[in-house]
Amino acid sequence: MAKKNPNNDVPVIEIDCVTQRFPGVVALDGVSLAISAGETHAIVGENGAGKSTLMKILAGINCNYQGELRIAGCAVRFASTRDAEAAGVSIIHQELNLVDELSVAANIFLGRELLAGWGFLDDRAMHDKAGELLRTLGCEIPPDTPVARLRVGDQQLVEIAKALLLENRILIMDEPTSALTGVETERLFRVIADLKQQGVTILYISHKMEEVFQLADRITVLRDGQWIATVAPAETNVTAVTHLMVGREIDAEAFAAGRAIGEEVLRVENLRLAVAGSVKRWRLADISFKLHAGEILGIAGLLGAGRTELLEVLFGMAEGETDGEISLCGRNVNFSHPREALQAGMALVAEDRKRLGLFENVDVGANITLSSMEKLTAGGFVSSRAEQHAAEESIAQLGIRTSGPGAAITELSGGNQQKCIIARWLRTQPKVLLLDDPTRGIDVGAKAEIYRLADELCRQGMGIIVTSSELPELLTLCDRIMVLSDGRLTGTFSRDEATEQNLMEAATR
Amino acid sequence: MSRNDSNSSNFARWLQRYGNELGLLFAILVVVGITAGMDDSYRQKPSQNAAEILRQASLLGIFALGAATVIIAGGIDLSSGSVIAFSGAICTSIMIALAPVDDAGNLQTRDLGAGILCAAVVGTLLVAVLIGSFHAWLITVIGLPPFIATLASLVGLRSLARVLVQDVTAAVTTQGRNTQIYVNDASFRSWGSRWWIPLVIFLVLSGLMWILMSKTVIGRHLYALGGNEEAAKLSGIRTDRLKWLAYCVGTVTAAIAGILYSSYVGMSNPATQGMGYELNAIAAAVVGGCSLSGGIGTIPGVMLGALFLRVVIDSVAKTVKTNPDEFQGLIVGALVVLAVAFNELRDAGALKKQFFPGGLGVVNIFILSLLGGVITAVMSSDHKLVIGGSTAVVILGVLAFKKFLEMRSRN
Amino acid sequence: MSRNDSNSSNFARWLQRYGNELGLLFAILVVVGITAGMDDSYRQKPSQNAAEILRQASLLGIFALGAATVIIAGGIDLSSGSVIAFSGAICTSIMIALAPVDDAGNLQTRDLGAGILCAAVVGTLLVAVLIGSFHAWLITVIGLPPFIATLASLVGLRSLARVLVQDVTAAVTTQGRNTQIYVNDASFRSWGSRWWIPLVIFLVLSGLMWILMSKTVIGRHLYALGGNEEAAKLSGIRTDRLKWLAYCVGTVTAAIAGILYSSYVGMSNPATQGMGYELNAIAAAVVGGCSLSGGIGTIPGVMLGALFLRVVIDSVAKTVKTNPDEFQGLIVGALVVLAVAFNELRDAGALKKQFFPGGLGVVNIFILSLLGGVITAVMSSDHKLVIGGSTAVVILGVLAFKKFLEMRSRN
Amino acid sequence: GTAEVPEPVAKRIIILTNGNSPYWDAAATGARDAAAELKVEEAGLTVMVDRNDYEVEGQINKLKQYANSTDVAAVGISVTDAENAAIADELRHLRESGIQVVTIDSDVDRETARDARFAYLGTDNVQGGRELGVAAQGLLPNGGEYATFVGLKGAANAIERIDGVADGLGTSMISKENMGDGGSADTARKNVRDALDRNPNLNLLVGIWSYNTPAIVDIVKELGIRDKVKIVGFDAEPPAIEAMADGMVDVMVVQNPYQMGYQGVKLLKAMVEEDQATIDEIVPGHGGRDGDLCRTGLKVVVPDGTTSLKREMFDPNTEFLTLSEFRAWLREHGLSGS
Ligand SMILES: Nc1ncnc2c1ncn2[C@@H]1O[C@H](COP(=O)(O)OP(=O)(O)OP(=O)(O)O)[C@@H](O)[C@H]1O
Ligand SMILES: Nc1ncnc2c1ncn2[C@@H]1O[C@H](COP(=O)(O)OP(=O)(O)OP(=O)(O)O)[C@@H](O)[C@H]1O
Ligand SMILES: [Mg+2]
Ligand SMILES: [Mg+2]
Repeated sequence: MAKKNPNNDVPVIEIDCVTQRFPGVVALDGVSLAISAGETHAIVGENGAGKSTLMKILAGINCNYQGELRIAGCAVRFASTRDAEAAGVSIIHQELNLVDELSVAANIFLGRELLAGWGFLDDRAMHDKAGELLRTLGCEIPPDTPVARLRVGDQQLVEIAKALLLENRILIMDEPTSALTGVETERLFRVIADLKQQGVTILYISHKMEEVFQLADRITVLRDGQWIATVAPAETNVTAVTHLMVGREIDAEAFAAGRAIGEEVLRVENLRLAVAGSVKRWRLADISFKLHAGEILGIAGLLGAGRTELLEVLFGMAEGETDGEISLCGRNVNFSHPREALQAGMALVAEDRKRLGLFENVDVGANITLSSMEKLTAGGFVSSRAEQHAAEESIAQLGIRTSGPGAAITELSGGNQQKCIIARWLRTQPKVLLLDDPTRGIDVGAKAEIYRLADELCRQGMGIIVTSSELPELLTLCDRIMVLSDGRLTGTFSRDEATEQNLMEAATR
Repeated sequence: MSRNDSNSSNFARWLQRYGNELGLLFAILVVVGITAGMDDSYRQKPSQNAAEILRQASLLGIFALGAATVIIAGGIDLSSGSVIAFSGAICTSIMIALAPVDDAGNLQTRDLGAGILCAAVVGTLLVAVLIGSFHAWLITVIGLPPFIATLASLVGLRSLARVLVQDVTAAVTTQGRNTQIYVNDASFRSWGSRWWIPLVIFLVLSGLMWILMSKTVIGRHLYALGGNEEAAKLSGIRTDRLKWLAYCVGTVTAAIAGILYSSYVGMSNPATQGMGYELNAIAAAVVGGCSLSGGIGTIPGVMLGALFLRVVIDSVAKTVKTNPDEFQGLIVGALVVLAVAFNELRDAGALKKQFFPGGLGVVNIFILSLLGGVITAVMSSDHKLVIGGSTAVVILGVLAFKKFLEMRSRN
Repeated sequence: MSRNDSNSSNFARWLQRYGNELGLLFAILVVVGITAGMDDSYRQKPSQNAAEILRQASLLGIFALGAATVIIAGGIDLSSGSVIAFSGAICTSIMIALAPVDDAGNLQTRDLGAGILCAAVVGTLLVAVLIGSFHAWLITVIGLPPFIATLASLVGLRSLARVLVQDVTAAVTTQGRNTQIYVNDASFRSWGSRWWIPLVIFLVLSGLMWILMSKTVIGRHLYALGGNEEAAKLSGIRTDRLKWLAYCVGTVTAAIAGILYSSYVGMSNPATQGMGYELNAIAAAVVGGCSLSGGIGTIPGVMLGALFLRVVIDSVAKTVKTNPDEFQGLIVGALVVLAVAFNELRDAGALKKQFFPGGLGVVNIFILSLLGGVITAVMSSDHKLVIGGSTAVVILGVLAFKKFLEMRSRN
Repeated sequence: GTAEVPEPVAKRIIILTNGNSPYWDAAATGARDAAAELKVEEAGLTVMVDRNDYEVEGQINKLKQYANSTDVAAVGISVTDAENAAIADELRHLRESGIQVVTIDSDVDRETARDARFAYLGTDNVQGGRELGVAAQGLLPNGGEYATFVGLKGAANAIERIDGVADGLGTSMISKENMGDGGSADTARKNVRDALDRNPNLNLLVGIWSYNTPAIVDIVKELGIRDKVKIVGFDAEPPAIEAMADGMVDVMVVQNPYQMGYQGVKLLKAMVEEDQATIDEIVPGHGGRDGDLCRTGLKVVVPDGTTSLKREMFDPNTEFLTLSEFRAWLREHGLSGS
């Protein structure tokens, strides 16, 4: 591992007046920052604040920027990721960047394969080394498994292992925990502590404030591509930092107060789901619960507990064979296609926004109106006036920040993209709204807005099921919380009973 | 934002949105202009030439529309050339099967009557729907990649058409097995030969497709399907049915083109008819702005793409006075590359772009010079070596200078 | 986990991993077995038939390797048919340009000598490298989709070859412009005609490609590039250079095949040589297990894929006694679909799968019955209608029953 | 090349051939020689050889293209499909718009479309086929089985030649196979191999298109069955000529594409210039029965030395040449094949 930097006075990274422009956006606007050796430095900011862009410059991915970069006092200008790696910078990307077809070991060593000479691969050595590395992360997956067969959390661990392999003295982590829950996160933190011990400089990006305050020596806040402040966690608090991030107060109101629970809208009895090719017969086993109008039901659980599958089964998307009874508003249903679910008054905001939600080839308006097109037709033809009107209405209703329905969806920040997708479903006027990890990778400000939106919808009489990897989120938002563990229902807690403690306990049961 | 500002940005957006169509229109005008300058037949027989180009562009455009629909929906249809041959065979087979027989026992295809013609067309289109449904089934239910499912049709259908034609002629005519079917009915013959009939069919189809793709829910859903299939399914879109529709549009338009081609040549000749046309249709769609990764493309773009290709081919025939057929591929290939490259580079700050980075760049400076030299050499009638050589040297000099500029701007 | 358990799971993993290759091997044996049963030529002249099939499979396999490399790297190469024609033209052009002239002023291509042959081969392969580099440049620097860049080559190169051949013959021979170039040199002629020469070249190339793809860093990176280009780039892999390599492998293998094809027929005839072969190569690669979305495929799979296609074609020629050339496409198309479908369904719990869901399913029950009926009808020599009709009815019955079972299991 | 000074555009005489082969290269040479020798340039004309690929549609498109050009004076065309009414219509249309039309090598259907062209220059394909059949019959008096190999089975000349061969052979030989290769030289070889494999008793192999004969020779050589089969074919590709010299080909029936090209240009030039004397020289009996046909001659070429074939077996209008005589003729016209 890297040696402790003997000269602690020269900052190991100096970012001097860096500006990055993209067509139509200034992603970074004269940002200057100095990071000292061995420090764990958190960078926070809203979606689109420019955090990832700054990190990509440091990692040699973005090369066309203005300004200067100094590593350990020497000016550098990385032309590729290789240059950055050679200078001792490695990065864990925000998005998963793995090759599905290759094995875990091959992915970890991608671009830096161990050779037995003459360009021939030394697969055995890579296999062994990869296994070792994964064990330090507390992960038991065999290194020759194809990555495609791993769950998202394990894939994230592979991504982390890939960055650790280089044993560089600067490590950038861009939202490494967005796909991890409790146990894995804790293991990762232990690894981070180890690295810190060895003097590795860590740049840590996260939207989860507890993590930031737990890990960071200093916190830098970016807003709209500008440097706002660098603070020490001891001298500030979460509210102050969020204020710096969004430029206004985020009130942590207790949402559930005064919601009136209505009649039952959804009842699930003995629901089971078989998975083809799985060792276990049932992926979900004997799940029964009810949902009422005006109620928010949370689902907690570890990665792979089956939360996504449960929502998918309800929405008629299950791959495998299902068994059990689902009744919606007193009517027995068994959806075989999301279309049927939609028509019956159900809506699902899926967890992987980019893969399962966005249509990057069409504009914001079309993204919003897609699922409710039928309502916007006159005589069989789409009325562009009605369409425009509907999109504008949704934009206003949800406070989506965009130049208008004609804007490209890719111009929007993650949180606003998420709101567009929620808007799409709200336009179908569902009775039951399923939100699968709706705040993943979304900044605190946008999160709060989504909470408020859910609360509002709930008050209007909608039944909502929400999953989340963050327990505090469920605790503030939900009337009741169900816990899944390995496809089984291991507990249901009312708002008053639920604590992080007993939820965790049920999740690992 | 001021009113004015939003107006000008609206205009910019409009330009951005229809940039491809405008670029194609401009390119078509340039090609026509150059051709008119180099050869006087456009000036002396404008209507005759226009009619012929429009007829040809319409024939290509009809099944390019189908190819574009499939491409926009995120698939690809390689079968159209064979569907053209197959539908021609089916259409003429139905005609001779129903045709009256004269006293000598010979088939009379001179005057078939509306009933038989109608039956033939309807039968052919029905068969096309079946083929499209089969593609959709292979792709959505069996899970074959569209490339393979339609490739199998490409090789299989032509073969089936060849065998069928022989069996049908053996069964129906007195002369026994034949590899071709002739139909001489005058009104059938007129469909593909009168220039305005394909044109009207093309315009009507284009209009319908334009309404379908941009004014109806189905069109919206097709774009969504091509853009992100999984998300489309999750958004409550019946993606399987949409694919069914798209592949049927692909085969039905090809079948219409097949009927018209058969009518044009007065027969069905499945061994060679429509051979390789699938690539023309795909090229027209892509030149017209469709992206092969799906979700992008417009009907007017495809119309102009087809027109552009035919104008270029006609221009080659007009301006290259020796062996135009041999030069055609070269020029069409070069222009397709230029059209699509222009489209790609339009957005991407073309002027600042590095065209010759690294070793690949150096090699390609030589390739482009060589190519330029060879092409001018083969196109000139005398002193081939001198002309080709000097062209190559000039191009080499210009590109090397560009590379020098690029390298300097790097530092 | 017990020792035993891990052994058996190792075996399962092995089966899973080589399932495609084993399936193909099995399919090849079945086809050979059936052919041997239906026709006695395999039993009476085994070595002769084996030699011919191996020669043909090797010729196809050589450029299928290139097609597969490009496909594994996430691209597609449509140019190989034209590269075959072009390289044949270049190779024979070099030969006649260097060939001695006899007293009467005629070219002597009967005995060219090793020097000229060497120069021709090296020159051709160099040109192929240039073509591949040009593709790579169009794709990586200009940003064209691979489909378009190589499609342009497909139409352009053949045309260029046709013009070049005429200019070269006009310049070199006394007879003036010619559309073909004949080369009679005995050792040149032997390269493609002796069955073992293509075979040895194929095996050596396969060996090299196998080592490259599965044992070296470059191969690993090619798979990564095809699997996830973005991830490969972010891992510091120089994806542009890899594409350069892949497209050059594509064109160089096609050029080797082109030289061998020209040698086999003793001439270059660019107008028709290698026409449509690009699709054969892609089909061989896909049947061999390559995925058109990239990142998946093995060299042994491609070898077996090419062998499978040739065995099937040979079997058609052996077992279909009348007009086998016309049936070939039909049977090849059907078998490609079956092979790829089998591969798709192998993993996906095929038995439980719904084959005829919804309306599309019902329509396709009819299509399959109709298709079965038509195919048996055209393949039988007498009572076509009766045989075809009854087959259709039987298939309809079976499939309807299957549909019934499926519907029952749903409820 | 393009010229800067606008000069009066030379009107084109177009010879539209079919496909790529030495056969058509010889026709092109004939046309060019005629252009040079008859000084067409001085008459404000220029000769262009265009090529079609046996596609009916392609041929119609080309004819339409000529009709829409302003610089086409005359067209000599090898008709892809005699029975096709669309081609005949298009030819009539050309004539109506003042463009001179003759057919070469392959004529339109003389029953229905004689008016579509002024005259026909070439050989009767049925007649050629018959001569080849007669020759084969002479080689194999005891009969047997034969196979024919061709590019496109539907092409007019293919059908006529194959019919002619069957006619010439009479009843003693049975046709076992007729295989098409779509113009691909290596498929042509595969077809020969497959036919021999399926029919071990074949003793006559007939090449219908020019490249089919070399393909037959290659496979027969490889299988070493020359003693069992006779090889005959149409036209004389250079490899076929060499193969005959090597004793691998028994008979070639050779048309005279050079003359078709030469006479075609000569006749068309005369028609454009309304030079009745030359027209009469080429088609003396025009107006009378079959007066619009100009026979360009048929050659039966046999190997030097012993052959069982005799001059008297053939039509008196057919030339009977040994290989060396034939080669001398080729050399005289600067041709490599015919
Ligand atoms: N390659 C690019 N091209 C165009 N715009 C870009 C590009 N990369 C980033 N942007 C834009 O730059 C801005 C900053 O993006 P960046 O990814 O750095 O945000 P972030 O702070 O990491 O947000 P998040 O928390 O959502 O990850 C955004 O407006 C984004 O749309
Ligand atoms: N034991 C298992 N057997 C088979 N497949 C599994 C198993 N565990 C997980 N998977 C698959 O892995 C995929 C990813 O699971 P994922 O981690 O998203 O589960 P989850 O409970 O929805 O978790 P979360 O919603 O927190 O991400 C699922 O689609 C599931 O099919
Ligand atoms: Mg980010
Ligand atoms: Mg999930």
